[in-house]
Amino acid sequence: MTVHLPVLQVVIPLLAAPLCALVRHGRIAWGIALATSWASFWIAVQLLRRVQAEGPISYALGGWAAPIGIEYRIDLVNAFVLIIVTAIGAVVIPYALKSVEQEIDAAKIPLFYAAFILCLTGLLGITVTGDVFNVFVFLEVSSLSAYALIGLGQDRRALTAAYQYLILGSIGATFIVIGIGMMYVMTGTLNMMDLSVLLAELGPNRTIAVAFGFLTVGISLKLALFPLHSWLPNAYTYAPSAVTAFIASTATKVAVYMLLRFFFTVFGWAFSFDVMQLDLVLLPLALIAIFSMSLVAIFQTNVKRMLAYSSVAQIGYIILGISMASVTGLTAGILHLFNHAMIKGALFMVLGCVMYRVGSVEIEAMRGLAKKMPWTMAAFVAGGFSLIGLPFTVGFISKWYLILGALERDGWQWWLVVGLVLTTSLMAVVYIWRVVEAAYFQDAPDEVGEPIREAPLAMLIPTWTLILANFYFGIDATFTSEVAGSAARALMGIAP
Amino acid sequence: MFAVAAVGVGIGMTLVMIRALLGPTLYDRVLALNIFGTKTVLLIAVLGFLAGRPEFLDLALVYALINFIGTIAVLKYFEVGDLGKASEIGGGRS
Amino acid sequence: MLAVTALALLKLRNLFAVAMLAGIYSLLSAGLFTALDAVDVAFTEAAVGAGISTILVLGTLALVGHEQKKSTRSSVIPLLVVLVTGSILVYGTFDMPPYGDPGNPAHHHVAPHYLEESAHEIGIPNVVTSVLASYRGYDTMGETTVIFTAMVGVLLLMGGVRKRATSEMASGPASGPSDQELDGEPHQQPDGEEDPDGG
Amino acid sequence: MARIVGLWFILFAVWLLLSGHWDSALLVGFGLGSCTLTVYIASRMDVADHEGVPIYWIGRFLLYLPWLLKEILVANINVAKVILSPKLPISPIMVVFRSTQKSDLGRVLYANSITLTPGTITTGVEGDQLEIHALTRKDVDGREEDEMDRRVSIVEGAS
Amino acid sequence: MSPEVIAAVAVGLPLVSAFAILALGKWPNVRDAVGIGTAGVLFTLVLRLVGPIKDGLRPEYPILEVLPGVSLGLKVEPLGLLFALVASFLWIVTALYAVGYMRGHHEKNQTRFFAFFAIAISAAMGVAFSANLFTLFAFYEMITLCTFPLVTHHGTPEAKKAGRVYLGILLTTSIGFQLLAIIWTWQLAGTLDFREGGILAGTASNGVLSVLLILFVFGAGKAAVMPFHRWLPAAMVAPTPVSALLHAVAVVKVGVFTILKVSVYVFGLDLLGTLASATWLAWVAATTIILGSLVAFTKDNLKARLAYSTISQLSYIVLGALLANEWGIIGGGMHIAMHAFGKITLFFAAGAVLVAAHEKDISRMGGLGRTMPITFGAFFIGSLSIIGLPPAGGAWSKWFLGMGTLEAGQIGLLVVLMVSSLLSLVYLLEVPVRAFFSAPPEDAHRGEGIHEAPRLMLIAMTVTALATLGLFLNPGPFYELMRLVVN
Amino acid sequence: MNVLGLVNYWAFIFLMMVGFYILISQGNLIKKIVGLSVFQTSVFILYISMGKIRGGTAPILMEGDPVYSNPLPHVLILTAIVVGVATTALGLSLVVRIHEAYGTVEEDEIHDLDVAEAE
Amino acid sequence: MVWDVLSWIFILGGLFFIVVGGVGVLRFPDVYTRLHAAGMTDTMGAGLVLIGLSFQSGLSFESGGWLITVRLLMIWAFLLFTSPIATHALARAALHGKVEPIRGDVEGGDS
Amino acid sequence: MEDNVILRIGAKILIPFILLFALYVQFHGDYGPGGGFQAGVIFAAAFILYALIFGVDTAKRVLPLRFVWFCGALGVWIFAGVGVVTLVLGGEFLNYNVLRHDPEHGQELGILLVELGVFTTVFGVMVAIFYMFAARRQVR
Repeated sequence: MTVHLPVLQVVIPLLAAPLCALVRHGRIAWGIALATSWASFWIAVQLLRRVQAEGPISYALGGWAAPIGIEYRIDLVNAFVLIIVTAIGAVVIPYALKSVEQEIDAAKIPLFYAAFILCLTGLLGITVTGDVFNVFVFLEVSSLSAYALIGLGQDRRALTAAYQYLILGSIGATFIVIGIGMMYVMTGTLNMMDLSVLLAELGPNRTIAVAFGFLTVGISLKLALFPLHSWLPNAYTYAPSAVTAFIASTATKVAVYMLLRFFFTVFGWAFSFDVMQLDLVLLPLALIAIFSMSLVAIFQTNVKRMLAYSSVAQIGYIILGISMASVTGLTAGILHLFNHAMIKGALFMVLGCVMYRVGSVEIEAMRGLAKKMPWTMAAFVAGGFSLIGLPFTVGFISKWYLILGALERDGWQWWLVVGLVLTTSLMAVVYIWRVVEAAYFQDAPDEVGEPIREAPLAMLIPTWTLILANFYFGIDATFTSEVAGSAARALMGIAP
Repeated sequence: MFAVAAVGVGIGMTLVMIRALLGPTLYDRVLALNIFGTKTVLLIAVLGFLAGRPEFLDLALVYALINFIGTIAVLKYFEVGDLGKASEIGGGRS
Repeated sequence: MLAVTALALLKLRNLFAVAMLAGIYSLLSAGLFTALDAVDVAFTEAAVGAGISTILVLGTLALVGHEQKKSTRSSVIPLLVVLVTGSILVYGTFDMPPYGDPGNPAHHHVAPHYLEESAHEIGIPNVVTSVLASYRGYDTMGETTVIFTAMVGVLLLMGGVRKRATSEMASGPASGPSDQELDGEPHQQPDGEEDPDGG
Repeated sequence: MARIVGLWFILFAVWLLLSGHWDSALLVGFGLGSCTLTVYIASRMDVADHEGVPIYWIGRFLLYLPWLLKEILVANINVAKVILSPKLPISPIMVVFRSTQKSDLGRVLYANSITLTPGTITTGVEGDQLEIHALTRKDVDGREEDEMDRRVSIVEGAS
Repeated sequence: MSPEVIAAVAVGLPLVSAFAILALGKWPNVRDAVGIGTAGVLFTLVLRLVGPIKDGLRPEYPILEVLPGVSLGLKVEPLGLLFALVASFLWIVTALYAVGYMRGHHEKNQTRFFAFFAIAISAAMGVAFSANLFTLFAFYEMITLCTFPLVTHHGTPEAKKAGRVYLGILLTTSIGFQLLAIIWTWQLAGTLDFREGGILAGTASNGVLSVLLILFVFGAGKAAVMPFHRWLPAAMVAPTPVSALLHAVAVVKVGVFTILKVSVYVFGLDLLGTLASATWLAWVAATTIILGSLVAFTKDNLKARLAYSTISQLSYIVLGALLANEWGIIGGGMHIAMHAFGKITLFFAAGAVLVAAHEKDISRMGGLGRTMPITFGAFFIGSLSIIGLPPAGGAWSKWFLGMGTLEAGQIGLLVVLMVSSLLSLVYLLEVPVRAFFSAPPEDAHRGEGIHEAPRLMLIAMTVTALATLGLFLNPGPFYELMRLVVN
Repeated sequence: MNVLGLVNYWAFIFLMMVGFYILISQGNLIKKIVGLSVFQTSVFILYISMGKIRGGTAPILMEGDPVYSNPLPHVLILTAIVVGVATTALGLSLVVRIHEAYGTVEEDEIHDLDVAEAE
Repeated sequence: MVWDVLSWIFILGGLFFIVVGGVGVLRFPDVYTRLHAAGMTDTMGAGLVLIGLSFQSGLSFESGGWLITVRLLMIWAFLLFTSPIATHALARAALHGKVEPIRGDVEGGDS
Repeated sequence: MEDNVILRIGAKILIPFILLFALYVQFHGDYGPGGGFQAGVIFAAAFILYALIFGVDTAKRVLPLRFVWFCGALGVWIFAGVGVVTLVLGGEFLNYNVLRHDPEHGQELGILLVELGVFTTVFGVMVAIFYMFAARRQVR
């Protein structure tokens, strides 16, 4: 059966989702979702080990060889992304139990988990596939479920947020379809490996250039690259806590993966950066994103929204790494994929805990919370350290590689990059510290009703799992950095 | 010769199209949509012959069908402002 | 004709008329699909675009009213975006193989395999079906999942289901659905939409 | 029960006509299954009653049809004349008829026949009252309608 | 225990004791006993390292590899050992003092306070024994973060504001400059290990390395080189033991220690001497020395005056490092110790005044010397050390620093040192003079309530004051360690 | 030189852009959805036109040796249409919910309401 | 050949009705009268074209041509069946929507 | 709307034929245009027509929401289930060749089954979505 692991990775959640939708009790659905997510994680680990041992895995779906049928192709890059997605899934689902029971109508909980699992399915599907159109199909699976999940938030603005996301996401998807169509018309294939060969043979071509542009814009919409990020803050802010934790740490990551896949595998490094001069576009955007969004984050009063803006900035870091177009830069980007997933997953889970007990994530409402929810707030501080990029946290590792990548390049603009990365780390200090101060050094508002207690263990344990992962992979980053490094080399076409 | 037929149907479609654009009432547009559906059925049938593919006729049948259901839905919408209610047609709204 | 419809869609402010024209647009494009040999696509577009979509839009209109208010927003920026996008696309077509050209590379790489081999590999005449269900069957599974996802999404957003099932038993056919079918959350605001009846 | 069986056979005939693959046992088998399923759903929906499956009328209806087609042709030509005449000589009018059919089904057949002949449209059916919109006054002078009423009543027969 | 293990234990032990303190929060006596006991054990452990180091051993204790080529590790070398000795010894004293102070002052959250206190020492040990820049940076940041709750201990708006300044400047400089410098070093040299003779020589042009040096010097924000000194006076809102810890032991010394260590082991004295920016920075340090002294003059609040004094004194050490010659390094290294002992005495005394007489302002201390002779006596001795007058230890370090300036041919800097010493003479000695010889202020209601501070505080003060004197008589151990550094 | 062969594409691109314009310029949520479907439909037409071969016929195998149009775009578009309708359904259900929550489906008014609530 | 000619007569006749129906839809003054014109297209227009085509099917497709004829007739039957229902529905909807039918003699259309 | 005799009787007569036609499209997808998706939509359209004329509640008695919901899920299972069966039988996922001894028949069977899956899902989903829209009241 191990031969079939690539497809089982997607099919197991896909089979579980209808089951979730049909059961009548939230807890049963949760159990199914839990089993599914852990199974997925296990498979992802197996896959990564196999890829490390044996090199890329190819799996022909339906038994049809590559360009004829759809191929699943797993190399280090997507094996790594699979780990990220499934790991977050495996942590968020145990966490979701309590939070969802509070935030979602009991009758809808089975459907909620179905949508959740579908979202997971879609993300995994995007990640493993080696076929460009298949990417689109699974992109829609994940997006549609994400729209619905976001729309479930308690605030009515969740609905408008979901709607906005739907419109922009659909525009993005349609752009991707246009891009795929143009590539298809020039080559006649949809398989990524095949495309990369044929596109290279084709040479410079205006149609391909436009296809490239449309894919870039489409995917950028999905990954909320500045200035196409307008859907993200609202969506993250108003979605149910567990959904925010999951989507914030996976959906945009997978979109970045798509970007990598298209830039490096399909179009090839040379085309993307030499012909299209992609770095000239991405670099300024990434820099503006990093700076302006960090600045905006400072002035938010809703902590979820603050972190959402911070996410846009962090995506800027990832794109910055990619736009360096060097092994180090790419390593930084891929590493930050992983690291940011850990950081934001953990932080949003903390906010979920706060939401669960306090009912609000406004800074005002978090005053004096450290006394009442010490473990939760400690987790926030720890996650905040990671976001700032202090040593022994994953955030530090990312910053390390990013700055290293920038230092390797010549030119004044790279000094700007270095300066900006450092400056924005400090801006992260500012916005994290606003929360910390409120929680630790301000008196709690007068309580009405039941006193606020520490979040339930069912939520704390997953949260702390991620926090500890933040530290573990910050202290011993050899594993992640080696995987990311070889993945980067593989993408750049340099033999590891 | 089938091409002539297709063009003829096309002319008819254009005329109806103008009506759809002019309005003036909503019902004129619904009417236009309805006729349009019928003409599409014909057009597809003719196109099928033009291409020498009889399979197209299934398509025509589907069109006729869907078109009908669409019109009924429109009526229902006007009738009760709601697609779900079991309504009473003669008695006006309750 | 498609263009006229599309432009009219842009101008019309009566959403009901928009729905009707969208239906016409769909019918026209389905006709075009037929002319372009895409029978299966035309079939689907007919069933979906003219049928389901129109009914869904009507269902929505029934719930929200059908007059669009005048918008004060500037239309310069969207126009600019559209013009830029359009010109980029047009630019992109310059290296595209001409329309209908049999020499188009797309027709020589994978597609011939389908056309030539499916007869004995799959054994059914409709190549679209063989590609859909077998060669690219996995895509179709994804597609099935997408619609399933849509159902889950709509069910999540539009209704709580268990209570509805019980009210189903209770309410007779003539009384219509009880108003207290679970709607997810209490209705918050009265609203000032006019009667949905047209005039 | 007879209606159910009748419906089944009608459906199966339609299936065979649509399918054309009579040699494929598989498809015919599917046909059998499909018809059965359809009939099951129809009976569940309660649409396979005397109104939904008027099997006893078929014979008489087939006799009525040619006459109806002739009427349609004539009416079409009349309306075409109206449309093409430059003055557009129309005088729209709404009138109410009383029909003589005994059953709803009969009245529906009558009403639809009226609608099918251009120049007249049934706009409402209330009991045995038919509300009719006519393009010109002479379209509803009564003669043809009476004839049609009579013939439809024959189709309705004694069932 | 082998030296390697001792080094590791020295870092780990306070950390463990921090958790023990947290766990024992309900039993204050046991808790404080654990704290003081740990301090004692730690000092003996560090003391046991002196022998091996003098024998030429350089024990290394790799912990783990964080990134390929970037690892966390400990390595004991003379400079670090010197710092560790000072820090661990003063921790004992500070711990004693703090117990007295906290109890005498009835502070809240004592458990939290002592726990973070212990973590800070652990981090200071880590910095002292760091084997490479990454380890140093990691522990450096750890100190910043774990002293933050100490600074904002009172939780008042004022304390929070000070905390913001504290954190803001320290993180800005460390992340903004130091981290950048470290990554840059890695990029240039391919390693971050501290090696004798430095690792940067020949890796880049002098211009680039000059910039790098600037980054390192300003990056060590804890060294309070102007214009990054604002945090230090701000942090004066903290309880006095914290100020003692910040200004004498952990925080500021970590800053200057970093600069020393970078100068010696990353740049190497030979390379450093050729860098244009070294001279330039030396003058920045000199400016800081003078300005710090001048500002100290204007402060009436005793702790603020001491803070500016510290700013001034720290730059002595920075200056010593940047002179890039043996005497400068030796003087700088010894000044770490000398200043630590002197300044901690001063702070202890200031705290004692606060606890016993509730006075902060110098102008209101007239006459206190009569009721609190031990306190002000200790203050006097500490002042002598800071000024650099015999019979206090500070004389030695200033002497060596002066030699350094001469060797570097920078007479101007020597003048700066002299002027500064004169200034400090005035602003420091004003306090005991006023206390012993002035009349109390008129509005002061000094009844019988005023007497000497709690005994633990007095003991601590006395010990450090005596140590200061002792160091004048026998500066040998520190001198020998510093000799090992420059050879 | 091959401009004539491209005119078709341009026509479809024009349609796409009209749909796109509706989508991004209109403030009415329902109309946006309609615009989206027009946009998508036009993209589908573009796709299908890429698969067309002059003189070709529908890719349903028959006797003789005719030229068939490329079936692959058809398959892709079938999937895309389905995806499109799924999106439409979900979007419309969101619109209904938004109307229930806000009492309007105009973007501007919703914005005003949100701002009013925030204050 | 005879069939061919006959089929073309039918088809052209059907086209005639379709176009005239279209003109009628344009010329008639209100929605009710336009319904009459619409009815023309549905019944005669479509019918004649479909019958015409069904004559062709016997010619165009050797085998199973009659099945196609049947199918065409089914389409027509379907149209004949649904057309009055749809027309009726529309008229009712318009009445329900308070669109007053124009009565009496009317000269010209308003188009 | 069932009070309207014309519509009621029209619908009663039409619906069986629509259903049959949908099934025809389903099973002849191999030979002509059509297939699971189109058939599912048409099949659903018949129910939608029924619901339009006789009311959603009547329609729900014939076809409960829970049932169409189940159909939506069932179809996905059928499709993916075929894939899993092929896995178990030793082929790749969705490699129908292994379903029967003879690849061609295997393909035929496989396609039939997956089309059935698509049909079931589409039918269920469309009806379910329609129910959702239709059963809601306008908020006033």
